[in-house]
Amino acid sequence: MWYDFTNAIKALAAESGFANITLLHLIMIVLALFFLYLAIAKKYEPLLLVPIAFGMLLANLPLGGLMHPELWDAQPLDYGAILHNGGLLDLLYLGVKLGIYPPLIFLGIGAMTDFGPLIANPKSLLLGAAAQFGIFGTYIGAMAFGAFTPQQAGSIAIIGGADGPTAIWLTSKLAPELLGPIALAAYSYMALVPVIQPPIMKALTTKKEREVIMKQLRPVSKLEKILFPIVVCVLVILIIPSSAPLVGMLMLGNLFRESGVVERLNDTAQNALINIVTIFLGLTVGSTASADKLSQPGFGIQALLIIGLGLVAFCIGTASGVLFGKLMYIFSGGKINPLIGSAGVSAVPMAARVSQKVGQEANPQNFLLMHAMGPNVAGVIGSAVAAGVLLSMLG
Amino acid sequence: MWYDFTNAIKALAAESGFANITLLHLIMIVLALFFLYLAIAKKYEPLLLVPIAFGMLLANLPLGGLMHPELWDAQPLDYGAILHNGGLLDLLYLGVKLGIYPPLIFLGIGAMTDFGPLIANPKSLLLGAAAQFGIFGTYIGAMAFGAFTPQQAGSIAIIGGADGPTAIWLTSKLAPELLGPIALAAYSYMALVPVIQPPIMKALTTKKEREVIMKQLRPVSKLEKILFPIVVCVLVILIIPSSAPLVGMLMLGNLFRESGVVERLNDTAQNALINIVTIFLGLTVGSTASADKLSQPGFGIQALLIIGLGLVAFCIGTASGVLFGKLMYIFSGGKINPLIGSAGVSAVPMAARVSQKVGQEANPQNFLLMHAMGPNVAGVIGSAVAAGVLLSMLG
Amino acid sequence: MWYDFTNAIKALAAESGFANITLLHLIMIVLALFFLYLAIAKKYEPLLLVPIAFGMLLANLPLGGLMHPELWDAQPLDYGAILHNGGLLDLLYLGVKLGIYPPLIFLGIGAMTDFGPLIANPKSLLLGAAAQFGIFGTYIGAMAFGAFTPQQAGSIAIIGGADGPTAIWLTSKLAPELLGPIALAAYSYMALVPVIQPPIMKALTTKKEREVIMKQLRPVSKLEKILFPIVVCVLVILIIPSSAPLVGMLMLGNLFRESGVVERLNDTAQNALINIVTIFLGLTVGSTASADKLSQPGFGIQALLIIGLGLVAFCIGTASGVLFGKLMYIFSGGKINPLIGSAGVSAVPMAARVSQKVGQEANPQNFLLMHAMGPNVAGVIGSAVAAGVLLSMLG
Amino acid sequence: MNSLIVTLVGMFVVFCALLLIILCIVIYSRLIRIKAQKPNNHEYSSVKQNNNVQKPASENNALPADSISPELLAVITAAVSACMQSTNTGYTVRSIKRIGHTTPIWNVAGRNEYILSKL
Amino acid sequence: MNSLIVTLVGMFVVFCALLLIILCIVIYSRLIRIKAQKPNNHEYSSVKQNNNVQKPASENNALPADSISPELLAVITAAVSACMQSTNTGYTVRSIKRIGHTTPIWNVAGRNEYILSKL
Amino acid sequence: MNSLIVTLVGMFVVFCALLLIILCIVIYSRLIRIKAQKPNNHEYSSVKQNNNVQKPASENNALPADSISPELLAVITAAVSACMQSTNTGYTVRSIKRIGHTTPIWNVAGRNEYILSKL
Ligand code: NA
Ligand code: NA
Ligand code: NA
Repeated sequence: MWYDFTNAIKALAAESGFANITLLHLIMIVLALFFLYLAIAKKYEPLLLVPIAFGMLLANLPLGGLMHPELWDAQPLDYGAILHNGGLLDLLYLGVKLGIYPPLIFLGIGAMTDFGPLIANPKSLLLGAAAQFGIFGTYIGAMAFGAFTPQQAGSIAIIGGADGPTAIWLTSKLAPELLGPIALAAYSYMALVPVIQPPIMKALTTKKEREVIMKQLRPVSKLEKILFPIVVCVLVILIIPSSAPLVGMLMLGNLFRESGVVERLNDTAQNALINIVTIFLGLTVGSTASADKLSQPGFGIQALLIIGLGLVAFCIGTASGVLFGKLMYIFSGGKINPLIGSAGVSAVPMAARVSQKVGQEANPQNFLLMHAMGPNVAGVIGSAVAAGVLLSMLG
Repeated sequence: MWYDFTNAIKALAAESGFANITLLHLIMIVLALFFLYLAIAKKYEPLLLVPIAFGMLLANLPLGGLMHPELWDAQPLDYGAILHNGGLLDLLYLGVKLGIYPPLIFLGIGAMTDFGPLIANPKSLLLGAAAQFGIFGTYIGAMAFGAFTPQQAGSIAIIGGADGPTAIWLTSKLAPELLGPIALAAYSYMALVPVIQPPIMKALTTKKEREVIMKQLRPVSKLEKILFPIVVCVLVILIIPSSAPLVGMLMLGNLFRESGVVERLNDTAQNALINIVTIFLGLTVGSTASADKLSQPGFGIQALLIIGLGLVAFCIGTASGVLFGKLMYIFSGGKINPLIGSAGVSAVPMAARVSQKVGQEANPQNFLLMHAMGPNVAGVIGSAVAAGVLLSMLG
Repeated sequence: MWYDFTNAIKALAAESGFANITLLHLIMIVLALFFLYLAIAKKYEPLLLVPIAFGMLLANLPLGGLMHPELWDAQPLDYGAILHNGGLLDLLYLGVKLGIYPPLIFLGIGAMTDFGPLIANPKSLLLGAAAQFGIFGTYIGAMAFGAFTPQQAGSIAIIGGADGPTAIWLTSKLAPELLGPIALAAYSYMALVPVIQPPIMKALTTKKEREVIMKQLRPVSKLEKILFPIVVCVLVILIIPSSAPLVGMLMLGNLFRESGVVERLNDTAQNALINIVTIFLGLTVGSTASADKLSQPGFGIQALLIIGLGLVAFCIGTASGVLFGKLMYIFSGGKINPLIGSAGVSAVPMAARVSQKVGQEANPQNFLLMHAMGPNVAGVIGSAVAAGVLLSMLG
Repeated sequence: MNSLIVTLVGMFVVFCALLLIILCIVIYSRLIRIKAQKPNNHEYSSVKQNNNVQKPASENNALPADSISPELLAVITAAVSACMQSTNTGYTVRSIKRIGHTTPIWNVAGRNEYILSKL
Repeated sequence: MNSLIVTLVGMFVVFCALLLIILCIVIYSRLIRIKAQKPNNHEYSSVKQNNNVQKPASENNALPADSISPELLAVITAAVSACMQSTNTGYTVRSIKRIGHTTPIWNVAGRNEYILSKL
Repeated sequence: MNSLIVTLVGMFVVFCALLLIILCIVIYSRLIRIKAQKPNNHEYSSVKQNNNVQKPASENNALPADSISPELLAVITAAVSACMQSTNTGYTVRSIKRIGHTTPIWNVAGRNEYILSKL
C-alpha cells in the first residue's frame, strides 16, 4: 500500500507545474508580475492591464490547460476542436477571434464620450487626422526592419493610434500571433502618455505658442449632438466599409447617450456590458502571451522590436499632431494653441489633460482642457478609420 | 510611385460604399433614419426602436460586412460557415436564431410585472383572451391575400398580440425572412396604441358604460403572488408545451420578483441582463431589414401588406377586447367598465393608461388604471399562449 | 368544418402535456415544488435553489422541449446537433458543459471574499485542509457501496466540500449524469449547516474548550491582501494544475477587490456577471434532473444514496475540522478554540456563524466570528484543491 | 389547414387555457383566505394580516426599537418626491417598510465584520 | 504593396474622411442654428434656447409647481460635492434640471400603482 | 485505484498545498512588516500605518481641506443605519474615509468639463 501511495504521489508530482516549469515560463511569469505591479502600484491603465497581466500569469503556469495556443494556429480554425478540447480561456477567446469584444467595448466608449467639444470646433478633426501619422509613419519603420510581414507591421503601427480596443481588433484580424505583446505595449504606452508627450510638445513649440489662450467654445445644441453619431457613422462606413464594426458600435453607443430616450441601454452599455467584456478581453488577450510563443525562433526579437516601434509610433503621432497644430496656429492667425494637437493621438482623456497641463505651465491663465478634448475624441475616430484602411489594404 | 498611389486609391474607392450604393440601399437608409426619428423625437418605444433602426442603418451601408443574409438562407443552417464568415451582427444574430434572446427578455419582463391586479380580479384573464382575436382574425385576413404562406401569415398576425418579444420569437421560428418588417411594425403600432385605441373604444361603448366606476380591488397576499407564477407556468406549459420558453421564463422572472428571497437575481434580470439582450436583439433584428430583401420580387408588396395587416390586427384586438368587456358589463349587471377590455392587447402599461384616460374623460371620478392592469398583463400571457398555439399548428 | 375543428383540437390535445405526463413526471414536479418551498419559505440557499428547482420543474413538464437529455449523452458531443435541435436550456447548458459558469461564479465569489482573517492567522488554513477529509472519507464510503464508478464517487464526495460551484464544476467533468441530484444535495445541505453542525461540534468538544476566548486578530496591511491572491494562485496551480479554472478565477476576483484600482470590474464581477451566470447555471443544472433520468434502472437508488452520502460527507467534514481544532487547542496551549474548526467546510459565511453561535452559547463573552472566517475561506481554497486532485486522479 | 379552423382552434385554446388559470386562481386564493382566517395557522396569516391591516406609519408615535429615524425619513421622502417628478404637495410618505436585505449575504457579513473589527 | 504607398494612401484617406465629417458638421450645425433663430420653429429651438440661456436656479425665488424642494437640493449638493472629491467651498450648485425619467416605464407604473393602492 | 489510496493521496496533497501557502504568507507578511518599520521605506509603510493607527474621524476637530462636510456625514450616517437594519443607537459612524474614485474616468472628465463649461 505504501508503494501504491508513493506511486500515486509521484504520478501527481510528475503532472505538477513544479515538474514542468521551464526558464521561459519563469521569465513570462516575472513579466506578468511586473505588469501587475505597473497596473496596481503605478496605476497604468489598470482596467485592462490587471486582466491582461493576470491572463498572462495564468497562461504561463504549466499544464493549467486554460489556453491552448495550438488550437488557434490551425488554418482554417477548427471550431469543433476548440469546443471539444478548449480550456476556459480558449472559449472566452472566441469573442476576440470572432471580433465581438472590441466593438462591444467601443459601444461602451461611445456611451461614455461627449463629442460636444468636437462639434463646437470641427477643425479639431484635422488634428485627430494628423496624429494618425504616428500609425502610418511607424508602418514604414516596421517594414524597414524586414522582420515583419506587412500584416504584422500594420498591427504594430496601430499602437500609435493610442487606442487599445482598436489595436486589439486590428491585430486579431491581421496578426493574431502578436496579440499579446501588441496589447501590452499599447496599454503601457497609453499609460505613459504623461511622460512621453510633454518633452516632445515643448521641443516643437515656442513659449509664445504655448501661451495662446483659445476663445471659449460655443454651446452645442442637443440636436447637433444627436445628429453627430448618425452622420459620422454613415460617412465613415461609406468611405471605409471595413471600419464598420468599430465606428458603427462607437456611434451607436454615443446615440444611446445623446438621444436621451434609452437611458437604460446607455447605462448598461457603459457599465455591466463593457465591464464584462473588458474582463474577458483582457484575460484572453493576456493569455496569448505564453511561453510557447517566446520559444518560437525570432519571437523574442519581434517582441523587443514591438516595444521599440510602439514608442516610436507614439512619438511620431504626438509630433505630427503638434506640428499640424503649429500649422493651424499660423493659418488661424495665432488663435489656435498648437499644444492641443498632441491630444489627437487618442488616449482619452489622458492626452487632453497633458495638453492642459503643459499649457498651464506656460501660462497659468490658460485653460486648454475643453479645446483639447476635441482633437482627443477626434483621435478615436481617426484611428478607427486608420484601422479600417489598414485592414482594407493588408487584410 | 504616383501611379501606385492613384491605383491604390482607386482600389479603395472601388471598395468604398459610395461606389457600391444602390437606390434600394438609399431607400432603406432613409427608412432607418425615419424610424430613428420616430424613436428619438416621437419617443416611439425607443428602447427597441433605436437599436432596431440603427441595425437597419448599419445593414444597409454597403460592404460593411456586419450582416450576411446569405448565411441565414442555407437549409439547414451551416453554423461552421457562420463562425468562419459571419460579421459582428451575424454572430449576435445567433441569439435570435437559436431562440435565446426573446425568452431572456421575458425573464426581465416577468421580473418587472406585478400580477397583483390580475390575481385580485381573475376575470380579467377573459379580456386578455378575447383581445387575442386580433391575432387570429388577422390570420384569416393575411391568408385571404394569397401573398403569404401560413407560417408568414401567422407571424404577421402575432403583431396583433402587441407584444414585441413574442412577435420576434414566433417570427424567428416561422418566417425569419419577415423578421425585420414584422418587428418594426409591431413596435411602431405598440407606440401608437394611444392613437389607435381611443376612437375604437369610444365607437363601441356608450357614455353610460364608460362612466362605470369599478369597486376597489381587494389586497392580494404575498403567498397568492408567489403561487401565481408557479401555477400559470405549470398549467400553460401542460396545455401548450410549445409556449414553454416564453411562459417559463416570464414566470421565472415573476417568481424572482415575488419570492423576495433572490433580490440580486431579480435586479439583474430586470436590468443588466434584459438591457444587454435588448441591445443585441434590436440591432440584429433591424439588420435583417437589408436592401437585398427589398430587391427580392414581391418583398416590397409583402412589407406594405404587413404594415396594413398589423394595423388591422391591432384594431381587431382592441375591438374584440372592448366587445367582450361589454359582454361582461351586461353579465355583471353593470359593474365592469368595458373600457378595460381594450387593455387586453398587452402593450403594457400603455394600453392600461389609455383605458384610464378614456374612462376619466367620460367621468372625472373614474379611476380605471388598476382595473385595466389586470387585462393588460393577462394579454401578455394570452399572446404567449397564442404564439404557442400558432407554433404548434403551423411550425 | 366541425370535423376539422375537433380533429385539430384532438391533435393539439394529443401533443399537450396532459396527454403525455407520466407518474415519474409528477413525482419530479412535486420534488421541484418541494425544493421551491425550501428555497422560498425556508430560505435554503435561495439564490441557487430557486433557479435549480424551477429548471427541474420546466424540464419535467412534458414536451416543453427546453432540454433534450439525449443530446448530451452522445460520445463525443455533437455540438452541431445541439445547435440545430437544442432547446433554450440545452443552449444555456453549454456554459456548464464547457466549464464556463463555475469559474465565473468563483470570479464573483473571489471579489466578495475578504481573506484578511486568513492572512492574519495563516494557521487557519490547516483547519480548511482538515475539513476536506469530509470529501475523501466519503469517497471511500461511496466506493464501498459498489453502486458508483470512481468518477461518480468522487463527484458525490465533493458535496462534503460544502461549496456549490466546485461540486457542479467537478461533477460536470467527472459524472455529468449525476449533476442534478448532486447539486440539489450540495445546496440543500449547505443550507442545513446550522442544523447539522452544532450537535457534532458539541459532542466532540468539552465546555472548557468551547469557552476559550481567542486573542484579537492583527490588522492586515493592504499590500499583504494584494499579494495573497497572486501567491495562492501561483502556488496552488503549480501544485495542482487541474484546479486552475477555479483557483485562478477565485484569485483574480479577489485581486479585483483588493487592488483597489479596478473598482468597475470588481463591481461587475460580484453583481451583474455572477448573477447572470447564477441564473443560467441554476436553471440548466436543475433541468438535468428530468424524469427520463429517474426511469433509468438504478437511478432512483443512486439518488437516495447521494442524499445519504452527502449528509455523511458534511458530518465527517465538520467532525474532522473540529478534531483538528482540538489538536491545535492542545498544541497552542489552549489558545485556539476548536469550534472554529467546523468552519473549515466552507459554506461561507454560514459555517463561521455557527462557530460564533455555539461559542457564545458556552461563553457569552466569546466572539469567534472573525476567527472562524479564516478557516471558512480557507475551506473554499481547500475544496478547490481537493476538486483538482480528484480530477487529476479520476478524470 | 383552413385558416378559419386555425382561428377557431386558436381562440378556443387561448380561452381554455386562461379559463383554467382563472379556476386555479379562484380556488387557491379561496383556500389561502380560509386558512388565513383560522387562528391556529400562523405562518402565512401574518403575511396576509400585514397586507390587509397596514396602518400608516405616521400613526406610530412611539418609534419601536427597529424603526426608522426621522432623518432617514426625510431623505427617503426627498428621494421619492424626486422620482415622482413633482413636489411633495400631492402626497406624503404614509408608510415606510423595511424590505428584506437585498445585499449579497457575504457583503453584509463583511460589513459587519469590518464594524466589529473597529469596536 | 510598397510601404510608402500604404502610408500615403492611409493618411490621404484618413484626412479625406475627417474633412468630409467637418464639412457635414459645419453644414448641419449652421442649418440648425439658422432654423433655431426663426421664430416660427418651436420644436428644436426650445432645446437650443434651453442650452444657451440657462439661468442659475438660484435666481428663481418663487418655486414653480414642478420644481425642486430645498431639502432635495441639499441632498443633491451633498452628493455632488462628494463626487467632486472636495468640500463645497470651490463651487456651488448653480443649476439643477430634472432630466427625463430613466427608470423602466413599468417600474414607474408599478410604483405609481403601489402608491395609488395605498391612498 | 484503491479508494483508500485516493483518500490518503488527496488529504496529503491538500495539506501540502495549504502548508505551502501558510509558509509563503508567513514569510511575505514578515518581510512586509520588517520593511514597514524601517523609516526609509515610504511607499507601503504609509498604507500600513494608515491601517494600524486609524483615528476616529470625530477626533479631527479642524476639518482639513479635502474633508467631508457635516451635511454629507449626516446623509451617510442615515444610509449606514438603514443598511444595518437598526436605529443608530447601537453604534455611531466613527470613521469615514474617501475611497478612490470608482466612476469611469471618462465620466468624471465629462462631469468636470460640464461644470467648467458652466462657470
Ligand atoms: Na487615435
Ligand atoms: Na397580447
Ligand atoms: Na470546502
